[in-house]
Amino acid sequence: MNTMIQLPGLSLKNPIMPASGCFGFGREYARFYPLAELGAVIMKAATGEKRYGNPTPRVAESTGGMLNAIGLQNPGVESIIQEEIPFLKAQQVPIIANVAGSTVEEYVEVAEKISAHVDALELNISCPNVKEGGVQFGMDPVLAEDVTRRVVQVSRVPVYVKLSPNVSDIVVMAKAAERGGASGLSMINTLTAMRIDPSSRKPVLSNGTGGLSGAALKPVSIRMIHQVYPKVAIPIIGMGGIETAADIVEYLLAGASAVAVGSANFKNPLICRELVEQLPETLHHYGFQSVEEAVGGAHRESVEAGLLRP
Amino acid sequence: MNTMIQLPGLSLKNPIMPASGCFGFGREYARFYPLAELGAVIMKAATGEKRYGNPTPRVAESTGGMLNAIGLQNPGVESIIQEEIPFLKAQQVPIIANVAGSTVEEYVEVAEKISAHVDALELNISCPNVKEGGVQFGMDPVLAEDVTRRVVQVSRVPVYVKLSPNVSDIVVMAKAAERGGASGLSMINTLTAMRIDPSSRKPVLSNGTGGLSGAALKPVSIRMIHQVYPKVAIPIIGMGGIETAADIVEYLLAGASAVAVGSANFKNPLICRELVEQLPETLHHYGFQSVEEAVGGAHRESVEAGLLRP
Amino acid sequence: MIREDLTVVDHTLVAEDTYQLILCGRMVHDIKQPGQFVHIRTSTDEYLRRPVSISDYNIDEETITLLYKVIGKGTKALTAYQIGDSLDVLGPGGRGFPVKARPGENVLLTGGGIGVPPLYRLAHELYEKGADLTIILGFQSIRHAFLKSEFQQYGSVHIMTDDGTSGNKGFVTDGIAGMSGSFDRYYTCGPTPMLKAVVKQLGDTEGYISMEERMGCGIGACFACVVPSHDEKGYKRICCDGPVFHHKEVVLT
Amino acid sequence: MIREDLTVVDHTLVAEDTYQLILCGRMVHDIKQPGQFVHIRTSTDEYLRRPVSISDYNIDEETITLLYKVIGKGTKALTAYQIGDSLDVLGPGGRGFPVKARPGENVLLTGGGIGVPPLYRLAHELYEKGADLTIILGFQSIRHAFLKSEFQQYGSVHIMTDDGTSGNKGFVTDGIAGMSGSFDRYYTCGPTPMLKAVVKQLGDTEGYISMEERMGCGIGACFACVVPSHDEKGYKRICCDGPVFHHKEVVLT
Ligand SMILES: Cc1cc2nc3c(=O)[nH]c(=O)nc-3n(C[C@H](O)[C@H](O)[C@H](O)COP(=O)(O)OP(=O)(O)OC[C@H]3O[C@@H](n4cnc5c(N)ncnc54)[C@H](O)[C@@H]3O)c2cc1C
Ligand SMILES: Cc1cc2nc3c(=O)[nH]c(=O)nc-3n(C[C@H](O)[C@H](O)[C@H](O)COP(=O)(O)OP(=O)(O)OC[C@H]3O[C@@H](n4cnc5c(N)ncnc54)[C@H](O)[C@@H]3O)c2cc1C
Ligand SMILES: Cc1cc2nc3c(=O)[nH]c(=O)nc-3n(C[C@H](O)[C@H](O)[C@H](O)COP(=O)(O)O)c2cc1C
Ligand SMILES: Cc1cc2nc3c(=O)[nH]c(=O)nc-3n(C[C@H](O)[C@H](O)[C@H](O)COP(=O)(O)O)c2cc1C
Ligand code: FES
Ligand code: FES
Repeated sequence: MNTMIQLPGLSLKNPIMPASGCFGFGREYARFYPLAELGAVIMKAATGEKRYGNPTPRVAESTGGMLNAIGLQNPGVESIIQEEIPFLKAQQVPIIANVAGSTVEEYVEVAEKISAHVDALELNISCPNVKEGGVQFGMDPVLAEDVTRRVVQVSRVPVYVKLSPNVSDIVVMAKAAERGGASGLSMINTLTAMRIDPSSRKPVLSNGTGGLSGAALKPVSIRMIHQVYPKVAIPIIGMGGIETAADIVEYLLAGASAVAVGSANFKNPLICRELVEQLPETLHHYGFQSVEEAVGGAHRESVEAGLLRP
Repeated sequence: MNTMIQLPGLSLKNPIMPASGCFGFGREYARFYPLAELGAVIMKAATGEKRYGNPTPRVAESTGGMLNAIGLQNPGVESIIQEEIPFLKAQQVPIIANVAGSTVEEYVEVAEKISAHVDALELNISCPNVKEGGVQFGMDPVLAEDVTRRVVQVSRVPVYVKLSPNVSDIVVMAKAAERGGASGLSMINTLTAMRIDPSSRKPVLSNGTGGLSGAALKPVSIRMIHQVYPKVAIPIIGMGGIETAADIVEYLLAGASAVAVGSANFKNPLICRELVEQLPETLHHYGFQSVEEAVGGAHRESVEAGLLRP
Repeated sequence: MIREDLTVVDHTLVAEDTYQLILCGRMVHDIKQPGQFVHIRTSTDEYLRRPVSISDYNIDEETITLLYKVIGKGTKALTAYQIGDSLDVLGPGGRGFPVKARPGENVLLTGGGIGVPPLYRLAHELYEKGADLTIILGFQSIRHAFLKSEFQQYGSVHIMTDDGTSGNKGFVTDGIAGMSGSFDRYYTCGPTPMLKAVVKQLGDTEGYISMEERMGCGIGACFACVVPSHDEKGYKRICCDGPVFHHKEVVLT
Repeated sequence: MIREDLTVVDHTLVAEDTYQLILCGRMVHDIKQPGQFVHIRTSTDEYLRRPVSISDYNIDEETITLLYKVIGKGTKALTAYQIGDSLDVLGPGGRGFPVKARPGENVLLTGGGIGVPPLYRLAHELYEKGADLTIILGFQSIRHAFLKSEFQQYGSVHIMTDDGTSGNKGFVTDGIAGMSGSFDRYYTCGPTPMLKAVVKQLGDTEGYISMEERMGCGIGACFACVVPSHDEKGYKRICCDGPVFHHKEVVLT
């Protein structure tokens, strides 16, 4: 089974990577399995300066998913370049840097610095957990196109724009990123959500709102990727609630060329490795000879959907 | 325990009602318990003419929720007035009519006709499952304000505008409805979503996309109600994934004055009755003397959120 | 129609991936016709119940017999129930087969795969009315076949398998084509493509078909399970107007 | 740190809503210090594991003893595990208490509620090093108290209850205030407000506190569990830099 996939800047031995923010900078998971087994690693967000993030509690559970409001805590781009990237490089795995910021200038600065050390950038214009910057760029197509263009100009590697699901029209945002020069899309970040504790009468997260991730989000993400796929010419990295190899096939069929696994790493720290192992058999089970063959498959089938009873 | 709540046009003995589309016109559930036990009944959507809706399959499951693409099937406003409303009237329960349409004219026509026979209207500008009309009014504040104003003009009873979660800024939509003259808001309808079957390689629903409802949606709905509550002066009917009396308290704390229960009726046809029974004790457990006292509670607590270990 | 916690009194594997589940409770007293179904909550976290036909029942023992095949999550979850466990069931639902037969009438029953179970009680009742039954059952292979010998007490049974490992090789329609003589009436249950083929093949013969569709409420309130119909309303709900329809009532697409 | 399916070898109610759970597996060999914890997947559908301190362990029998209190969904789910069941556990996690004691040193241990368990193994190890232990345990009431007599083998135990139903009425801080003499070192675990009060009360005495916070990964990757610290980095992760900290390392808010 051929699980290789070629994406701008990325030659992946398989389409599976851990999602940004759910895998730190790889050190902790490297104690469980060799990171070289992964298609690539997407690092935790980098900002210009170090950030402490939001007060705790920062995570909560919800039915079929979880909420987080980490708030882009990270040691800052310089420290990531010096302390974290060398470790990841030594693991022999392609690296994608997740770039965040509060202003266009900060995005540009981070992108310029970090792009010299990684294989691709994931431009995070979709973090719902910070007061300024982040998601505002991801909700306005004009801002999104602009920040994408300026980051693409300075980046030495291809840029994947990470879209927010918190929008009325995801296709408009995807096209804005494409016009801005994005080499690919990363879909999707978390959906803004809240839980209130009836005992304390307050939101469970200190930040009030947080981002919903996990299986609950999957049908929203699949819908958005399915909408965007026929409207853009650039590849999509799909994510949201992936837990099984069949989920990955669902993402490929919707139009993703590769996938990222986030919250499921918390359930099972070995999940990415297990999915890498299981994917070939699962693709085979559903009649595919390669990953590539499955990509966008749902757009090509012409038989009517219906109930066929065995 | 005082579970009464007064809303424009509605004097509810308790804040619990079945959500539109999940309870038909009440007949089927009336075989399980007297509808008079409910706060009110929200009827299935009414359109100008009868509609067949979408091809089947129309429902699917997803983690923590379900997808539907019924497509506003209904017998048309005249038939509803003649065949269905008399039955509901005889049950001695306040009636809310859910008004849908493809054009402003259709909304106005349906609202004018049906408002003579019910206690309030729920203006459905948020159905994601029809090709024209429906949700387009719910995604554009100008259209939303306009259709609300015109419906309010002809309606003999208060109008609650049912908002869609598929928007970038729910507050903008809520304010548009308020400006249009809405007496209240109904939040929220389903989130557009999709599932793809890896075996058939096609979307599970014939319509492709469907609306996500159920517990998976709850944190999104709570977030939106929490955002809107301080920004409008009109009451909110909250819904999305309600399954327990504690869920209802969560909705009240976020800012809802009453709630609707949808998909959970499919799990358990007696759910609304059971919630009516359980609510007083649950409110008491969390230290409330009445429903009213809980409404918007999360906006008033000033102690820090945090982890208090017993 | 009631919601009741039924008790599992028996649960056995009867063919590949196919189980017989016997449930006990008061619900049995509400059954009106063969071909009705129950709507089962197979686990607590799912929003949709699973419809399963009543294959047989016993009023005295207050038991209902179901036969189900493991397809996905819900039916898989069902396999975990053990004797003594209780299961949340809504039922009996819908309208079943009208049991019409005069002594000596030739009646055809055809079932495909997991469409076979509801025909079992029907065969019993038609037999008691004196009908001459021809029963054609289609399965994927011998490994998937069940109820074969049980049906034999009520009429002449013909097995068709896709691979010819039991009975004749072919579809139930091939079986029908091989029959001599004509039928006064037929009853059929199976996947929609099979129903279509059978209805076409038997032309104007009075026929009753049992349909299936994904369901929401299972009681007629949500309009998930509709099928286009020839009457003025334009649709039928499989869960309450069906699952059994006269073959001219509905439009098979 | 490994992920392992541990086998339940004992599970008993020891106080109101409080259970002792003994698990068996190879993981025990990786334990380095008292005060480390395990991260438990209490049911299959949850995204977040639950951190529970290791209260005691036995290398020869390969067992780990936990004590947990039922708080919400996860701990409620734990109660369903029976002897012989296997439980998905990640651990041992974090850095525990540094076991520092010279013979004759006066060492204070204070625990509040479900903060008591990790002190148990610590008491054992300090005792073996010859320390003189004063142990103050706070509970809501006598119904919630546990491990009381077990601690007595290692030092002088003082119980404080909120309602005075056992020992003295009051908080652990009232208990500390009532002690004569000073301590060379203290160790404490309990709710943050208690930790704050204890740290304040004991001023410059060398102290180690065990903290808690909602966790995501439990291994240091997600930054869910941070606490502000006085060092240049500005934060510590409770799951891997802690849960035990020197009282001057972190900022208690
Ligand atoms: C009136 C009626 C009677 C039936 N009688 C029987 C019976 O006696 N024995 C038996 O084994 N099966 C019967 N079925 C089919 C049975 O309902 C499905 O096989 C079952 O719902 C599959 O559920 P799942 O979770 O295992 O599969 P999944 O594919 O995981 O189910 C996903 C969703 O699709 C629905 N679904 C999947 N297949 C079908 C189907 N064929 N018909 C309707 N809904 C479906 C499920 O209910 C569920 O909502 C009947 C169906 C209907 C409508
Ligand atoms: C390092 C550490 C050691 C602990 N040791 C023990 C112990 O030995 N015995 C014991 O009974 N409890 C211990 N706890 C607390 C225990 O983790 C919580 O009581 C438990 O997670 C509650 O889960 P729940 O699903 O029952 O409650 P819920 O309130 O339903 O949990 C919701 C979420 O909040 C988290 N959460 C709730 N309370 C706490 C808390 N106090 N600390 C951290 N997360 C929390 C849960 O893990 C879960 O993610 C420890 C916590 C930490 C951080
Ligand atoms: C704890 C946590 C932290 C995250 N941090 C980031 C981040 O720093 N940058 C980013 O682009 N996305 C971040 N995400 C979003 C994930 O990368 C991913 O898009 C989302 O969680 C959906 O995938 P999942 O359902 O598999 O978790 C974070 C998600 C979680 C749960
Ligand atoms: C099968 C189904 C049909 C629905 N039909 C309608 C409808 O006709 N009009 C409407 O405004 N909302 C409709 N809804 C949305 C619900 O009223 C409700 O807003 C939504 O399902 C969220 O609530 P829940 O999570 O409790 O189901 C429908 C939902 C379902 C599941
Ligand atoms: S399943 Fe709801 S109407 Fe048939
Ligand atoms: S829980 Fe993830 S860093 Fe501590």
